[in-house]
Amino acid sequence: MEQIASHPAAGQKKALPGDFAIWIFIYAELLVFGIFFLAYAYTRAQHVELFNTYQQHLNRESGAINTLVLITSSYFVVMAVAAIRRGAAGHCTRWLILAVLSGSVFVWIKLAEFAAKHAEGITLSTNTFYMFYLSLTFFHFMHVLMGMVILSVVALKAYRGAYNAQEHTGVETGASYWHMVDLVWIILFPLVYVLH
Amino acid sequence: MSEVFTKSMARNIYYGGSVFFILLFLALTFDTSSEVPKRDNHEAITEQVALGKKVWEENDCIGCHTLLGEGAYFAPELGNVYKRFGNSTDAIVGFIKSRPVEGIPGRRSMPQFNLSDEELQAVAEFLKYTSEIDTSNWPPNIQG
Amino acid sequence: MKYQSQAVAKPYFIAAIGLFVGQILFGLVMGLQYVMGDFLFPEIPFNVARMVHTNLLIVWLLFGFMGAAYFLVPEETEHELHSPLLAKVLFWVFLVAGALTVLGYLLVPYARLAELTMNDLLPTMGREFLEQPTITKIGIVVVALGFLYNIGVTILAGRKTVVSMVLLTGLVGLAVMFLFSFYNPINVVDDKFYWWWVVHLWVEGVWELILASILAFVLIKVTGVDREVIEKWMYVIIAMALISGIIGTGHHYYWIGAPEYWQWWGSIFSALEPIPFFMMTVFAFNMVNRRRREHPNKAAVLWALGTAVMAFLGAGVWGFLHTLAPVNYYTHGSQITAAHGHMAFYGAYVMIVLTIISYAMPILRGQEAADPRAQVLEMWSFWLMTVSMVFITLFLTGAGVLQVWLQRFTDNPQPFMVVQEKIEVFYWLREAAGLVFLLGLILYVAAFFVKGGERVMASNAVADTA
Amino acid sequence: MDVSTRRALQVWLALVVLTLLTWAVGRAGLGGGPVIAGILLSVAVKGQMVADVFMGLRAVRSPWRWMVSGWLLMVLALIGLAFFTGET
Repeated sequence: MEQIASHPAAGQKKALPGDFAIWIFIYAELLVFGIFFLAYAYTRAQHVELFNTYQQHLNRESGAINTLVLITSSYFVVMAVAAIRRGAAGHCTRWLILAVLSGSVFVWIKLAEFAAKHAEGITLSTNTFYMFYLSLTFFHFMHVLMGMVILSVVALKAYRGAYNAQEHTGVETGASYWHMVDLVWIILFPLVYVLH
Repeated sequence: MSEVFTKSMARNIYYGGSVFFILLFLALTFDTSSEVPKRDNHEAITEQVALGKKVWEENDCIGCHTLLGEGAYFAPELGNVYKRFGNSTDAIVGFIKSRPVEGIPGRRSMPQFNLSDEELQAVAEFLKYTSEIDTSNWPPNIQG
Repeated sequence: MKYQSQAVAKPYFIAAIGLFVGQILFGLVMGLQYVMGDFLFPEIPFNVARMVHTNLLIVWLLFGFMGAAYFLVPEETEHELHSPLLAKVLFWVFLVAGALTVLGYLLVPYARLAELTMNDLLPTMGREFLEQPTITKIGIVVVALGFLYNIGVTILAGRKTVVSMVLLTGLVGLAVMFLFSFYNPINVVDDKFYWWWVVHLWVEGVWELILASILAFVLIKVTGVDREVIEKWMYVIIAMALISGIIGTGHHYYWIGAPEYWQWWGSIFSALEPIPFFMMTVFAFNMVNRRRREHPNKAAVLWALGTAVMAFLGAGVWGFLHTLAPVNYYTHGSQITAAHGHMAFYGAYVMIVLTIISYAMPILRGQEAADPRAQVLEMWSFWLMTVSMVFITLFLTGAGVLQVWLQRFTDNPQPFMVVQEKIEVFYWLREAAGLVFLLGLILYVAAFFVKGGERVMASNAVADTA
Repeated sequence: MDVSTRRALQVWLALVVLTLLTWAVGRAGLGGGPVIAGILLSVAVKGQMVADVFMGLRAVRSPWRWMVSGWLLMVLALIGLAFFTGET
């Protein structure tokens, strides 16, 4: 890994950032979300009226703000990886903490959204649209929590000096996972909140 | 060129992934437990139905029949037998009662269980109760 | 044998094989009852034969798992078993309890057995696969606790390898999930919902951990490939198995009164369940191709590869065939389910136990591998059993497709028994394939009696054991 | 600020702008074929930027990179197909 990074021969492509094991997981997760998205799209095609009606009841603003929050936290994570590649463990830690904090903003907004739906008595069994809306967003929500746990552990390890300019696979691993969570939401938001 | 692929990361994914999906499963189970009462026909559960379930279990009916599609595939589905028998518990009682002790030569036959009248009524009521559970329209037709 | 205490595995393996033979004999009885309805009626009605068939399967697989644990844990931990005596005592307890239970099924009517064992105090009987009297269930828990204690203490005292730790989590999970067999509410929906926590979370959850760890152990031994490589792939495979399998439980919740979103969750996640099995197949062949030594036990290698392939076909492919809710709506509770059940159980769990037996038995008998002639016989039995199981599965699938069509899909659905008669030919063929399976099993047993150096005709050994 | 971090900042800005655009479309209540196609296209661009720059897949050898890009394009194409088969 480091050998490759230090000899970027022209045209030679690199290995995946981070540990390969996380990538197996990432590809599997993308597969699950992909199937879930398509299930949404094709079920919608059979119940266009229903989906269009109830989509209007979603809080589009909180969805949009959450997109911005996730994009921003992904940017923080990019900066954290850049920092540790320079060997700046302190900067890396700080960027990661910022990323986790943005993640918690996402969680907070999302919880408010769930609470509002819960107060209206909306559950997975209310109708097909809400089944998909709640399933997709809750499944993604759990991924955000998981990502925050991962980034927190990485931040703690960075703080304790476990990473340096040569060896920082752990940071890249956590970063790759977090970007995946971001990538999925970038599709989820327009699909469920906007497209009709 | 080869990827970094460590055992410790594989282990983390195994443990992390397991915990993640166990939690998700528990969350869905929690939701299910609050939804099931809307579908499970629990209003129909009486002392008699409870006795019926006991009779059902203590004669191992599931060893030949299916109930809501689960069990053995040797004899007909009974989740909807109440409806198949013309919404009649008497028909169910009559059928169970009339099984020949020595069977039917060359053919499958239900054993004669020598149930009391109370037990017969109870098991029929149990099958009436199961036929009114909301199973999302399963089985596809009355034949089960 | 590197550690003396590994020897306690031997009676477990012998008991497993003995009960396996019983299981197959009762399977043949049931197969005949499918086409000759009055066979052995009313002495052994179908439900009794089925109970014996399925319960023997579970019990002998548990014997196999325990034997496997007693064999591989000392070797992995590099530490003698905590208490060989406890292992021997538990063996007899389990065997006697199992035998008494089966005799109970056969000798008294089931309702009388329920009465004798005081089922009223804590009714748990009469549910598919969990037909054992409550007292037997308690016995299983006691045996499991003693076993886990013995294995757990050994592992804690010695080297902690991935193989032994994953095996331990699988076994603990097995015991924990079994506790749900004591929960038997009157409400049928709740009953079924948690019944699957035993059945599904066993076979598509914790048992897969046991399967993976036994397979990894045998592959490490017979291929000589670096332990690190095998262990990390094992982690990835079982991670995928649990990721898909836990929510995959939902594929049993479509039509039993649970909320309808399970149709989506169950379909999506169980559609992924073939992936870990596919990975396992690729992994097993890869490791064998990269082997660093030629292990003399060719039969064990064959069983290991066979497990990976057949588990993928039976659990993966045949599971996927009917796991999506719109398909399952028509196939649920038909002979297609039976087809899947047969090949999945054989491919995943029967074969992994036979794999470890094949690897361990010669060692327990003081050789590195069985005599080549014995191995040839064993490989014959492998092919006979495996190919006949493929045919059993194909015939049951044929029966199932026709059944689904005639009974559920056409415009004029026909009654169950009418349809059963129309698909009788498939049941005859299945029974014939079953006889070939029995032949394979006889050869399998015979292979243990082929002595090295002297010419013992296989047929003599067959006569001795049959 | 070196090249790669400047690039990340540019991508972040682009993502923010495209997201606000999507939100504005939703707020205006716009729908129908061209709007759906436009939004899906913008999602493809956003997703590819995240994969290439944030995840750093641009420099990664081919099968791993196109598995993500391929996933993105396939999912979006099939979503588009589904939206156009059901009347909008």
